[in-house]
Amino acid sequence: MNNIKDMIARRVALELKDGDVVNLGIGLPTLVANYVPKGINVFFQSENGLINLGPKPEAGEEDPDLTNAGGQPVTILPGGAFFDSALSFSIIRGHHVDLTVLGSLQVDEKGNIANWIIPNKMVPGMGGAMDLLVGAKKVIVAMSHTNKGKPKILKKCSLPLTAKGEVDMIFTEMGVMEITPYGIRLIEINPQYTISEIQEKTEAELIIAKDLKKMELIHEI
Amino acid sequence: MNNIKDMIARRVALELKDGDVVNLGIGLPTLVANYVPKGINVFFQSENGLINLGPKPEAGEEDPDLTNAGGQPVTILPGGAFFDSALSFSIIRGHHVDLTVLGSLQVDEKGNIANWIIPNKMVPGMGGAMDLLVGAKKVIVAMSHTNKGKPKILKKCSLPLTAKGEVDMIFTEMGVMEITPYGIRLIEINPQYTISEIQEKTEAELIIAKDLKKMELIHEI
Amino acid sequence: MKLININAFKSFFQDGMSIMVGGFMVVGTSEPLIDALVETKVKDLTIICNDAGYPNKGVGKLIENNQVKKLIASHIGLNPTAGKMMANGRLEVELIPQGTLVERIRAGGAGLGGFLTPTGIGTIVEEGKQKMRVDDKEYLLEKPLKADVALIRGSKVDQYGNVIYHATTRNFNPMMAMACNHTFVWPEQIVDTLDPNYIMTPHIFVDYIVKEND
Amino acid sequence: MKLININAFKSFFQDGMSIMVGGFMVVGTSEPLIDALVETKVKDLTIICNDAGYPNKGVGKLIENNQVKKLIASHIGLNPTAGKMMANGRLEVELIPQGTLVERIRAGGAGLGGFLTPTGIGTIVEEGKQKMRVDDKEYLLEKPLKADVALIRGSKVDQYGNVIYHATTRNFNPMMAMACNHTFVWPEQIVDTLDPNYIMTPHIFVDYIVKEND
Repeated sequence: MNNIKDMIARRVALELKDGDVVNLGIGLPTLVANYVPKGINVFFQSENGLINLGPKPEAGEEDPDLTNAGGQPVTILPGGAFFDSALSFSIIRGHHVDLTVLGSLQVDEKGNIANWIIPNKMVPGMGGAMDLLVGAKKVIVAMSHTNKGKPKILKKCSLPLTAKGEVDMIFTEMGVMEITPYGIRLIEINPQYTISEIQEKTEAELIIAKDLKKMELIHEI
Repeated sequence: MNNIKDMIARRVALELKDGDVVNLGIGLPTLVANYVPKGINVFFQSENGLINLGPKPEAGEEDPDLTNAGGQPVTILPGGAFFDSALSFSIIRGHHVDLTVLGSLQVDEKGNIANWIIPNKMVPGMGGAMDLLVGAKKVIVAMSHTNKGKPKILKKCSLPLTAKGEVDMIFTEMGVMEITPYGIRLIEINPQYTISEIQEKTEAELIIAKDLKKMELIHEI
Repeated sequence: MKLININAFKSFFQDGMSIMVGGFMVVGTSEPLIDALVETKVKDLTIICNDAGYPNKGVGKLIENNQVKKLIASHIGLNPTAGKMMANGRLEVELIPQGTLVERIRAGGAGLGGFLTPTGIGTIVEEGKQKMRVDDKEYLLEKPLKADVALIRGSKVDQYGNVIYHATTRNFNPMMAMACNHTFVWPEQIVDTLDPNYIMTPHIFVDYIVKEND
Repeated sequence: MKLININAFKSFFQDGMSIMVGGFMVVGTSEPLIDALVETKVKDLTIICNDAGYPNKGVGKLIENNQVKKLIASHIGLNPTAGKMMANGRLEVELIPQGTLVERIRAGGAGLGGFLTPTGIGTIVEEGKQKMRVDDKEYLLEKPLKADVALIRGSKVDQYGNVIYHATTRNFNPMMAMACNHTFVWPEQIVDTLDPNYIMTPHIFVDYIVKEND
């Protein structure tokens, strides 16, 4: 695997269950589609209005009318369907999306997430993220563990929230964590790091799972 | 014209304006479609999910999948469209219907209407009537002036209301009335009746229009 | 694969379930699924449907067969049996304006907590509901409606469970498919694939495609 | 007949109008209508669109040309000009969650007084909004959104004004067509008739079909 993003995406892909409806955020989360495990059939939804999102088209085969939520040319797989934004967000808010994977600026120990605005600096807007966070049955944050060495997993988010208490799991290059009522529990660790190294890069106090596992990084596709 | 219902329907049809989206209730109002004036093009909507409702199909040409809101076989005219009930009622409640014509049990001088229930006797349900009454830009009641001699145009409806203050005009075999903030104004009279005969069959006190006209009954189709 | 037969379909039902049935005066109602439900003899059902059908058609069959405890509908006028059973207390009927009914089902499927509508203001539909004034107009707060099961009739259904409805059979079907935990579709025709542009109910809302027993 | 040309289209606009523009990252946005609007030089517009487009594409052109007073959108991330103009106070931007935005537009077209959504609870989206608790869950009351004009892009439009959208060009277009006083559609292709089963925006929502000047 050629970099951290791919590594994280590979591990997240192991969370996919057969038949899942999945919405992947822009950036790192998009890479998860490249690593769907063998024998697992999932349906990718794109909030701009399609289900059964396929890979990028071959060069020269692009249809300007057919893109993903980032405006990039995509394909639609057999069995797919197009729909309008009202139905697309009915799917999202009506709990018909089993899993969403999103990047983030900050996550905290209450499962709060901040990923849509840095006041007076970067104001891209929330797009569909707030809807996905409250609507998806399971929310995974997939991101680098720190931002230039500064922790992104906090006791309390300092940036304006995208949603309150909606994050279920966090996947970084250092490990896999789940949000529990008692705080953030480290359940898998990348053997390249020690627990104390991870804690050092994490503002929130980590609960270490009794059965802490080695992070599963590689699987056959 | 062969009976009172047809006569009323003929007169109501004169209210149609070119380009109107029109929803006709079951019974007498349905007959209005037979008398659309020459040169006027209107679009009939049926709340079960179509626009450009056409006439009954020829015998043997019925499609069991294509009916009106009464469950009767109909046709769709060129330019028509089918849609689901959510869109159908978005059309109705979103003020996209220019005119609805409904029958009624009672109407009163405040424009209240009661036509969906006679407690302990007849409980057919309101169907789409409540939505049509609040949603249509113009509401016309088309009905016989009395029920077995008993007034249906009242000071105050005694039956449970279908909608409050939504009726704009009333068409009966005796005349044409409009609801005003001051009460019910008789604006056209069927010359077969005198004003006092009409008032006698009307519980609400009628305001007689200064320019009271003869009810226009006949027009070319 | 989502394909099951009528026998498997029948084994799914239990007394007391809530069931949404697509169709408008039985147009767009799947009679084979209703017939199968009659055969199960499950009872105390809550049926949500635009209307009561006719005595021997659509949900009317379930009412005749005393399987329905409560009917939630916009009208029952063409089913005199339903009217009689309501009058003598053998059938509970909740009447809801048609637009409000379909919008409540949509809200159930779309994850909304409710919506504000002027329909029913000044009528007995107001009873027990919160009234709200927004920008100087009065509205009723109507809540979402969901159910255990949806019975859908598709004119064309592909192998993935995507559905297209023909003519006026669409009516309540697409919204009900979204608002229930388990959605069964009866296909009038099964096809290999459908044009993704024209699909009216995407496959993710369909749990089972039901076909005749072999 | 609803067919007008670009010149007639341009004569319709005035300073200060509110305009909904279909499209998602300019996919499904009608560039010819935007170009015509740029030529009119009307200003102080309120633009309602999913996003800010790109600096030289979609509603981004109107922003670059200083014609927009206020933008209501769900994100502006791919248009740095919009971000800069927002920062230095030359463009008012109201950011709304995408699902809430499209649902507010739908509510505007559907005659609803608003709806309850959990989206935005616990965030600054709450500010100034009524919070309601229904069946033990918290919701925000979101109000309908309407506008003077909708600019729609149809992939296939028939002579009556019925519209079919291809692939992901549908997005906000159908809801916007319903929520505005005057809806203009730019047809990528004009056809004589369309199958009534597959029409996505019925003709009653389309006021004008716009074509090139002769």
